Amino acid sequence: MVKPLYDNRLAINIGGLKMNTPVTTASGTFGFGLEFQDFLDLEKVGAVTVKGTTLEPRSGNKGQRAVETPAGMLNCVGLENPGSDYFLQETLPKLKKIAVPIIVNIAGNSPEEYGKLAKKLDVDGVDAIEINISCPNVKQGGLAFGTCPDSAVEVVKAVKANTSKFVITKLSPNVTDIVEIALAVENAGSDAVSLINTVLGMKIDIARQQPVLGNVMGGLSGPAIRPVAVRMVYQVAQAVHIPIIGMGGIMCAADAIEFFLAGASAIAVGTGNFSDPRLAETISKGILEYMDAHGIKNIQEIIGKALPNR
Amino acid sequence: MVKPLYDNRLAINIGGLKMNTPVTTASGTFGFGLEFQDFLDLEKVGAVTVKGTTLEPRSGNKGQRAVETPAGMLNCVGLENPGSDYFLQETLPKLKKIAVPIIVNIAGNSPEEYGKLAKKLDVDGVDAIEINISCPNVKQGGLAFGTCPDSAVEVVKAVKANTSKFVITKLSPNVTDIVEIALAVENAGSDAVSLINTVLGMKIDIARQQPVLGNVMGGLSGPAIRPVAVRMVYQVAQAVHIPIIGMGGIMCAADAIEFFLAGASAIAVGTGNFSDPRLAETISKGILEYMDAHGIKNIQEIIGKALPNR
Amino acid sequence: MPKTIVEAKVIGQQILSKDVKLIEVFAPEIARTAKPGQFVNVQVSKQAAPLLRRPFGVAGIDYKSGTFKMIYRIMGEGTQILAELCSGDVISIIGPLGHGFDLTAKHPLLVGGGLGLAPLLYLAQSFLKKNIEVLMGGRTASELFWQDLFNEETAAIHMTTDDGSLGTKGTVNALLPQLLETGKYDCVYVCGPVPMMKAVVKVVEKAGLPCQISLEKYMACGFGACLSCACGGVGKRLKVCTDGPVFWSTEVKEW
Amino acid sequence: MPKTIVEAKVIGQQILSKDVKLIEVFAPEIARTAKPGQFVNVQVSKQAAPLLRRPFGVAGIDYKSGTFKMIYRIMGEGTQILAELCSGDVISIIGPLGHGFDLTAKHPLLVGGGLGLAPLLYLAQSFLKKNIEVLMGGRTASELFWQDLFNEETAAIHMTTDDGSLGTKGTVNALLPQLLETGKYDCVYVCGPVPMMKAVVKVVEKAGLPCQISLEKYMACGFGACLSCACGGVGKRLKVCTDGPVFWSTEVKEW
Ligand SMILES: Cc1cc2nc3c(=O)[nH]c(=O)nc-3n(C[C@H](O)[C@H](O)[C@H](O)COP(=O)(O)OP(=O)(O)OC[C@H]3O[C@@H](n4cnc5c(N)ncnc54)[C@H](O)[C@@H]3O)c2cc1C
Ligand SMILES: Cc1cc2nc3c(=O)[nH]c(=O)nc-3n(C[C@H](O)[C@H](O)[C@H](O)COP(=O)(O)OP(=O)(O)OC[C@H]3O[C@@H](n4cnc5c(N)ncnc54)[C@H](O)[C@@H]3O)c2cc1C
Ligand SMILES: Cc1cc2nc3c(=O)[nH]c(=O)nc-3n(C[C@H](O)[C@H](O)[C@H](O)COP(=O)(O)O)c2cc1C
Ligand SMILES: Cc1cc2nc3c(=O)[nH]c(=O)nc-3n(C[C@H](O)[C@H](O)[C@H](O)COP(=O)(O)O)c2cc1C
Ligand code: FES
Ligand code: FES
Repeated sequence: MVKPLYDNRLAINIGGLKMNTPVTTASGTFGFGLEFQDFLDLEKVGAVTVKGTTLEPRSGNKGQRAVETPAGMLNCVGLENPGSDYFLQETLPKLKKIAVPIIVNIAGNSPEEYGKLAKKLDVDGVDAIEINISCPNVKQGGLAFGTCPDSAVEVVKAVKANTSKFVITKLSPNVTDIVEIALAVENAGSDAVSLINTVLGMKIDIARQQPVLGNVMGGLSGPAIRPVAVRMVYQVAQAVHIPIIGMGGIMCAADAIEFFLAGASAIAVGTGNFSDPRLAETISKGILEYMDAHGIKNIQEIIGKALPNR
Repeated sequence: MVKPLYDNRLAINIGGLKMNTPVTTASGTFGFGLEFQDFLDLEKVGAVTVKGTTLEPRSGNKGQRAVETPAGMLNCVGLENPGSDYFLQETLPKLKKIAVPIIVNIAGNSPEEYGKLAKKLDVDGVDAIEINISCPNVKQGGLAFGTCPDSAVEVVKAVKANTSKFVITKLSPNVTDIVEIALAVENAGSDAVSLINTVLGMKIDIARQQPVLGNVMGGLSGPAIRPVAVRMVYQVAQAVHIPIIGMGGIMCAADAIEFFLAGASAIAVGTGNFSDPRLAETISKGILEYMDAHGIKNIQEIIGKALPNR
Repeated sequence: MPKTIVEAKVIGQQILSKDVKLIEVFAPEIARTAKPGQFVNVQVSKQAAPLLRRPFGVAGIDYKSGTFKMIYRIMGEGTQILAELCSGDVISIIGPLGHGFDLTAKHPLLVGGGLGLAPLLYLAQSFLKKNIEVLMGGRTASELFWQDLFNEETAAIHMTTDDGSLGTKGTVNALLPQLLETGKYDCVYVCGPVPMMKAVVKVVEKAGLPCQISLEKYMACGFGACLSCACGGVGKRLKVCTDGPVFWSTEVKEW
Repeated sequence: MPKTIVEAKVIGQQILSKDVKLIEVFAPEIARTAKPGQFVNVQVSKQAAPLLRRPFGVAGIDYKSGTFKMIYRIMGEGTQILAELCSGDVISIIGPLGHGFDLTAKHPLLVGGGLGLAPLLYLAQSFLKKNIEVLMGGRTASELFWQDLFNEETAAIHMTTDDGSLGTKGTVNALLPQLLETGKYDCVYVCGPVPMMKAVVKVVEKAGLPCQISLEKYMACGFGACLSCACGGVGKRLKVCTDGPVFWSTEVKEW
């Protein structure tokens, strides 16, 4: 149960998923939420999206896993997570105590595995499933599912067939035409799309003359990719009819507002959490200030306002 | 005729195109070279790649054409240029006086137009043609040619059939698989590839609630995209056998060296020229210092050194 | 007058109003060559962000000491960083850039609003005090702190404010026609927001006087390399950074 | 001991060697709760680049004045910006982070090299001076400026240098076995480059003494959210930032 906060002007309901504020947190950048309790009131976050979860535990990639780049960072964590059993037994009970929607980000090696995982997570306390078909840091599956409409559709169908929850499909920016993939997953029954996941990149250590990251390539996130993310939200918003959760380099309320204007119904704070773990809360407040200054009564008023013919 | 500089340790010959240093300038960021004469000695640049040239004059896009983003910038200049006749009559004679290879970047609306332009430019004083099939800022052609292997091949064939010059094909990063395009243009006879062109992005003005750029979307360049550029050079270098000219966010010698290690035989300085118009020259000096510190006798020694199995 | 890149030492800063500051820097190469109307491009950070330089008009020079002044409004990140610089700090500046004002007028009238008054201040310095007058417009009295700066350089200061709190109520055009009717002036120089400049040019051209305008377009390079500042001229394309920023009102078609 | 984000005021900086500085900041919330071995995460810039905070060990606290110290080497962009801060400047710091050293030892030996000596300095502060000894290694004499800092806190300082310019010639392991043979110590704490720590752990474990190590991994968050610092522990995965940075040598498998 979610008690209203932020004087209701930020409250949104995206296809049944109700949130006090459209400011959520991006998977893999907010741990399981609990790591942030010293810094902010979790109930002031729209929804907590937890770290990518897989059927079995995964220990992720070896070697250096992160490195800073200009206005961004690369990571190749590689979906390290304690697996779905641990999540259900140890983590979920703790998360249930927080009155905020929980979105579980899932990844698998085959459509069947995604389906199996969705079924397992179809339990009380989980409010939505976010299908990660766009992780650049795992060898099998991952990004591959997200760059081809047909395989994306297969994964979405497998998940939808196995869950009663709200299903969000997370799209990869590493494609020629993100609109094509968005339309495909909408047709396959996805209830929403979230974008963007990280952009594939790499850095080379010129002293060692070798790639910096243990996994050679990694996912680029942070403000550096924000223009790409805004562009993709703007493109997808003109094509699909399901809600969009926008993310990519959001560091302040002004950045978040760009995504709303581009057509996102909600946004997620990712890498920004590392620089300022209170950021999600600060952004909600900043959005309210912007609404005051511009005479906006409800956040809905600005969603998609920068799109052509609006 | 090019007289040797930089004690020859930086001299390269990529498939017949000889340069004193592998540090060139990126099209559209160095004007016609002449704008930089107050700042540096043009003969200390490996090659000057001029602004994208089209058959007829173009006035480019209306409205705001550039805007800064975190560690980068967006532009939608839209290939403004005085056209090929003006270039041949007015600009080329001036460029001929500079003893440095001239690469002419060309763009067209159809393979036939690219061919026609290539034929017109098959004159003394032009050392190479760079085919721009990746401009995100024009409505017809531009990016479209660069995102589909078949149309890229058509353009390359049309150019090759009409020129005796060294032909470089400039690749777009806005694709799912850049290796596929690189292999296609290699097969079509391209003598080299250059990458990356700008990444499609956009910015929204939250005060006006409208896109900042006159053309809505623009091309993202600068340090923000460097990790993407290095990754793509690293991927393409493992697939093709023709030389690679690497570019994207190079701001100092260390950045340039990342591209050599990733497999580029030459590099180009782009947006960095705006922050420091002397940059191309400074980078050559910095590379020599790195070579001294690491006991490298010739730049060839480090090309591709970070690639697997080298 | 070649363009140079200098490492300029900050001499000092002065607060002119809530969000406007004056900065003086030591850069003899620029101070000794910059003409009124020219501008410089300032690197505000050595980090990757902010990436681009920020352009500012030259607001005055001191030939002897080799220093020059810029007057700037704190708008965003770049000017905020600039505002925090202290005497002794060093910043990289490219200049002088662009073409300046025509200086052949005998009895010029300078018309400006907002930060457009900054380059006009240096322009005023370059004429004989007794021959030059300025007309400045602002929203309210506090925006016209400029009078103290122009007092020393001009024979007369005419003022308008939107709210009538100082000088004539209205825009500069509430006063301009009657000033022009005196027949005193042989050239008008205008710099300010685009709508103001357009309105002024209309009146001046109607009065049959020559008029120079100083344009501002978003600039990525400032020295002619990127074409982000291009605009349509009469019979040819213009780059504001190299062909301007100062133009005759009849030279530019689309601005 | 909740983690907090504080806007800390710089009290002052001190140059310790060519590229090492000591910075003292006023941050009572952190100074009054940080244990030896814990670290803080410092924001070096408000701009988009450098983006991430930089982690530093707490090198000493002053409970009364509410200040604490960090000792850092200028490595790159972030530490360069840090080095340019002046007294009065304000920086955002998150802390205290991670778990500190075990403080139950009676006769500890501290073994350190390079900047690993920074957290050991605060650890030394926390034991009785007469009971504690330190063994420090460096490439050459000038790297062991640390002796002045440890003099006040420890009963004895043992030194090694690779070139023999100060103390025993060789690495710390050239001296460690004979120190351990004395049987004086009941626990060894080591912090420094990984190869050094691995070598020390081997000798200490062989001597049958408990050993604590302090690990350094590239950290994007520092508080357990990103998994960039994860490593393999015995029977479970560990995060260096929250489960460490201090571990018993027997707890970590892959480092
Ligand atoms: C030739 C020229 C002369 C100028 N002279 C002055 C002057 O004397 N005094 C003064 O206060 N301002 C002047 N400006 C405007 C000044 O350059 C901008 O206010 C400044 O760059 C804002 O930087 P920022 O980082 O604080 O703001 P940002 O956050 O970057 O932007 C704030 C606003 O400033 C505009 N702006 C930002 N960068 C530029 C740029 N490179 N070129 C043009 N506009 C930009 C943006 O479009 C935006 O509307 C001049 C501009 C030009 C083109
Ligand atoms: C828990 C912990 C405690 C530390 N304590 C100290 C200390 O007390 N004194 C000290 O001088 N240094 C300490 N370091 C190392 C210090 O964080 C880095 O030297 C610093 O971040 C370099 O920043 P830079 O921008 O100057 O260099 P960069 O140019 O960013 O990098 C230079 C080098 O530092 C490493 N580095 C950069 N950022 C980080 C990071 N976020 N985490 C780990 N390594 C990084 C890079 O891998 C690179 O090899 C500690 C690191 C950790 C993880
Ligand atoms: C360290 C790290 C780990 C991430 N892990 C995941 C993940 O497990 N699943 C997922 O869908 N996205 C993951 N992401 C991507 C983010 O959720 C987000 O889509 C991306 O970082 C862009 O947003 P940002 O620029 O605000 O960080 C991760 C990102 C980072 C930086
Ligand atoms: C203002 C601007 C104009 C450009 N014009 C062209 C062009 O005409 N033709 C072309 O092939 N690339 C053009 N580019 C792309 C650059 O040549 C280069 O590929 C890209 O900017 C990446 O390099 P950088 O990050 O170093 O700028 C342009 C880039 C900028 C910033
Ligand atoms: S600002 Fe680059 S050409 Fe004018
Ligand atoms: S640094 Fe982020 S989890 Fe340890």
